[in-house]
Amino acid sequence: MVLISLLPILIVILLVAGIGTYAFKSNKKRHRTPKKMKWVVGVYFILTLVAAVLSYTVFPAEKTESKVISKEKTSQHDEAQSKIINSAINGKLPNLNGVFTKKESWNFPFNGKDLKISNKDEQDYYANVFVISKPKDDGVIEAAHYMGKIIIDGVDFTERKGSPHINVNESILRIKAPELVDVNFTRFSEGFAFDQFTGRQSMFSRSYFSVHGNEFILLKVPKSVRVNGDFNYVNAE
Amino acid sequence: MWCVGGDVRLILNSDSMKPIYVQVSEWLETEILNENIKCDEKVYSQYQLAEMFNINPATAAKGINILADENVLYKKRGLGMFVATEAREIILRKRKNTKLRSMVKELAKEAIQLNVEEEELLEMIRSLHQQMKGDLK
Amino acid sequence: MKVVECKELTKRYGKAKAINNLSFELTENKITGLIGRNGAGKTTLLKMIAGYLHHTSGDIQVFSENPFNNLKVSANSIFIDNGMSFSPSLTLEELLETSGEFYPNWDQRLAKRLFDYFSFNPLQSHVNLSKGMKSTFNMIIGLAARCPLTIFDEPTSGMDAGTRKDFYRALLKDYIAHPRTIILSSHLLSEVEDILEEILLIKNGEKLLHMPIEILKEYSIGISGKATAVSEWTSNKETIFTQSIGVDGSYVVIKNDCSLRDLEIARDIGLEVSSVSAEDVCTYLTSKTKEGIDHVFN
Amino acid sequence: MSLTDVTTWEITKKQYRYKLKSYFGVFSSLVAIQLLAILFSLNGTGMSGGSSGTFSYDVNYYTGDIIQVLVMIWAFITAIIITTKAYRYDDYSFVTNRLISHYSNILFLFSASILAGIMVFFTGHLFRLITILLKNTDSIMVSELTLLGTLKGITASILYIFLCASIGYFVGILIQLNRLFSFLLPVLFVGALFVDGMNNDPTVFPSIISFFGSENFLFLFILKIIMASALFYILAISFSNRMEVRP
Repeated sequence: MVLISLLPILIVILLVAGIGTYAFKSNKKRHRTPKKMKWVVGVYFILTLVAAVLSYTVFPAEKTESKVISKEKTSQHDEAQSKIINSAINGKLPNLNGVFTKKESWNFPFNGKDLKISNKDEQDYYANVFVISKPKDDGVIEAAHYMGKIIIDGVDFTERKGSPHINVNESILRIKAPELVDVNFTRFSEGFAFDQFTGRQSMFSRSYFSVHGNEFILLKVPKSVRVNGDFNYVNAE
Repeated sequence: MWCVGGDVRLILNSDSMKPIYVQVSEWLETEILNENIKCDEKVYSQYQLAEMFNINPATAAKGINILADENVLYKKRGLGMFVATEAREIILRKRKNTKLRSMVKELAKEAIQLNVEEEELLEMIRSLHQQMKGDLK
Repeated sequence: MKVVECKELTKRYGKAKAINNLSFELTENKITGLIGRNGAGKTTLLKMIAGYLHHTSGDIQVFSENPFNNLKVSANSIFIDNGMSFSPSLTLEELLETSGEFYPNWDQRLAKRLFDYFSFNPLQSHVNLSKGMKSTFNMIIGLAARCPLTIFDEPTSGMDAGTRKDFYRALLKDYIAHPRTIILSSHLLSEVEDILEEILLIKNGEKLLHMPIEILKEYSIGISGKATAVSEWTSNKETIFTQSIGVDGSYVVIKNDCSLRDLEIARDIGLEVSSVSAEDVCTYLTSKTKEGIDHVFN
Repeated sequence: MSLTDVTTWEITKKQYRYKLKSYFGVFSSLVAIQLLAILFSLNGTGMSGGSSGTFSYDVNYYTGDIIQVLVMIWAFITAIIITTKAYRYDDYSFVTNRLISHYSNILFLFSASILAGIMVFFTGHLFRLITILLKNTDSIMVSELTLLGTLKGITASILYIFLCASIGYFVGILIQLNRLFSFLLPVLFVGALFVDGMNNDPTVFPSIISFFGSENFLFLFILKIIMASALFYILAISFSNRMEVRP
């Protein structure tokens, strides 16, 4: 095992040693004018300079300057989200404290007595539904979509993901999956020496971490409405 | 007789058995005899001679010193070496006593080896001497 | 003032002694020729003087300091040989400029004029030069640096005859204008003897002689004639070299410590007395046996 | 005869300036290494994906890690190379001594590290540009650094490179002292890796790496690097003080 894992390293070392020795030492022997050597190095240096300027200006990539979320922060988010969800499942909706943010809300006039929640979806979309019984009958179902942070490898994608579609038709509240979001991105880093002092992952603890973001739908229903389907009753604290 | 200037270096034959400083001093003597350097005139410095003959200045100095020891040259402090008034006489005397004498000795020796009689030798010398005297004039 | 002073200097490589118990002094502003055969230890000695190598025992002082790893010695001396290493990243012109930065007495004008005289291409790299051109370039640096101690180790190797002559002439002229201590090593004495003041002859790392070159020329005399007569006459003298000529002739080189009377006796018994060139003296002194290469064929 | 008096620092500066020019070849190999690193990096260092309900994501990761690591190896090799005969004797053609030679080498390696570190940053951008042109993704995430973050990152990058250079310099001097080390050191290194990883729980190497890598305070990090590289240089200097020139 050790041998196999060392082999590529050794091969690279040998390769570099070979090239380094050849490219440098051959200058001693081969007939080459000193001027040419200076040209090669000079041209390369200018090329990289131009490349640096271009990569800063002409290709304005999605820059995530100082938005990179550390691993610690990410797992804090993860824990906070799970804690709230778990608590809610047990019947208590704690203070959201910014862990979840309301992405969208709806108001549906409703005069029926029974409400069926249908969150069956062909796209395999599932969101927790929490229901709070309002103290009075005001004939309005208030629905809200809350989302926790989606962090993939330190980048916040919460904004990318949309809310589900919710509508109330007769006595059925349907939850339809939001549009599919497919994020395909390329990530650059200057290298471990640059990561070491900028609060990014250091070279040895680099792991691809992410929080996929929990979400839930909070329904506030009039006092007399009976709800059935897949949901939890909660009391807000 | 000597081709001064131009290619002076050719004059000194380093293959010849005479040490170079002797050759230098002989060259200076000849310069004095030919009156290229006159009485109370400054002679070449050791550095000039070294450059002329492509030799070490110390060797050139030795050549000068031989002449100084023989009173052909005298030293003026801080100015260099000058030709003495009686330089020509000294040189002529020396050449007669040493150079000519040793040449004659060689001549006699060769004559004996070749079985040339005294009269015959003298005759040869006489005729050649007169012929060359005429040529030189 | 003594520039180089060695006392019982020894340099050992394993068991072999490259330099063995060598003692000598070089005084200021002289051109000294370090002469010896291949492998005599010339380069080892020069590198010790330049501070490149350390000695095994004895003592070596350059400018009254131990030269090894010594900044003062390095700043005031220059060691020129054909192993000088120059970066290929610099052009010849840049190398001259760099030398100028390091050596305070550097004469850029002289360097540039020599550079042009030997028609170097300023944009060329040192690695691309031929052996002779390398030697010539190194020589320019050695001359223009005008270091108080200038060491040339076999400076003319690879140079053509014309360039050699030019080099020795340039060396002499610059030396006359700016006297300094110069050590010149060579295995060819005839080429350098005229410009030398002193000669240091070594063999197997040991000093054979160290004397003014003019004295060396009178150091020995050659005697030739009938073998019996020669051997009889030279029996009580220090012979340096013997060679048989023809059937019963022989040529013997002896140390010149005989009186004029002795020599006249030699002449009278039919021996021929000749002087021996410095080059020949050195060859004889440094040869493996007194008979020279003939020994192999006897 | 008037002898010149020179100071160590004065000559060190001159040697340093000379080396900047004469060792220029190292930068051409740096270019080669960086292009190679870009090639290796194009594959990306990882991918992750997932979905929850109506949200799915795919992430491709690209980092400059390979560029950084290869340049560190380059620094290591370069430092070894400048201790070899072909380069070690360049400075002895002019005024120097052992200490000045070391000082100017260290200064050179430091400057080379600075330049290499800056080039790592720029090459990262070249690499990014190439990837953007080659890749078809709907969004490119660049976790852009603040100016301070950039400066800190470049500093750290430079220091890592310099640390590798100092290790290489030390190793190079050992090899120059005795050729045997060129065989012994890799064997020892790989052997140590094996022994350390024998029980599938390596401790020594990860702790050495995390000694530097897990240090999040730049000041302490700088201190650690300086101490470590100073140690290697001091060892190299003291080991080589009796070494001869062109023996």
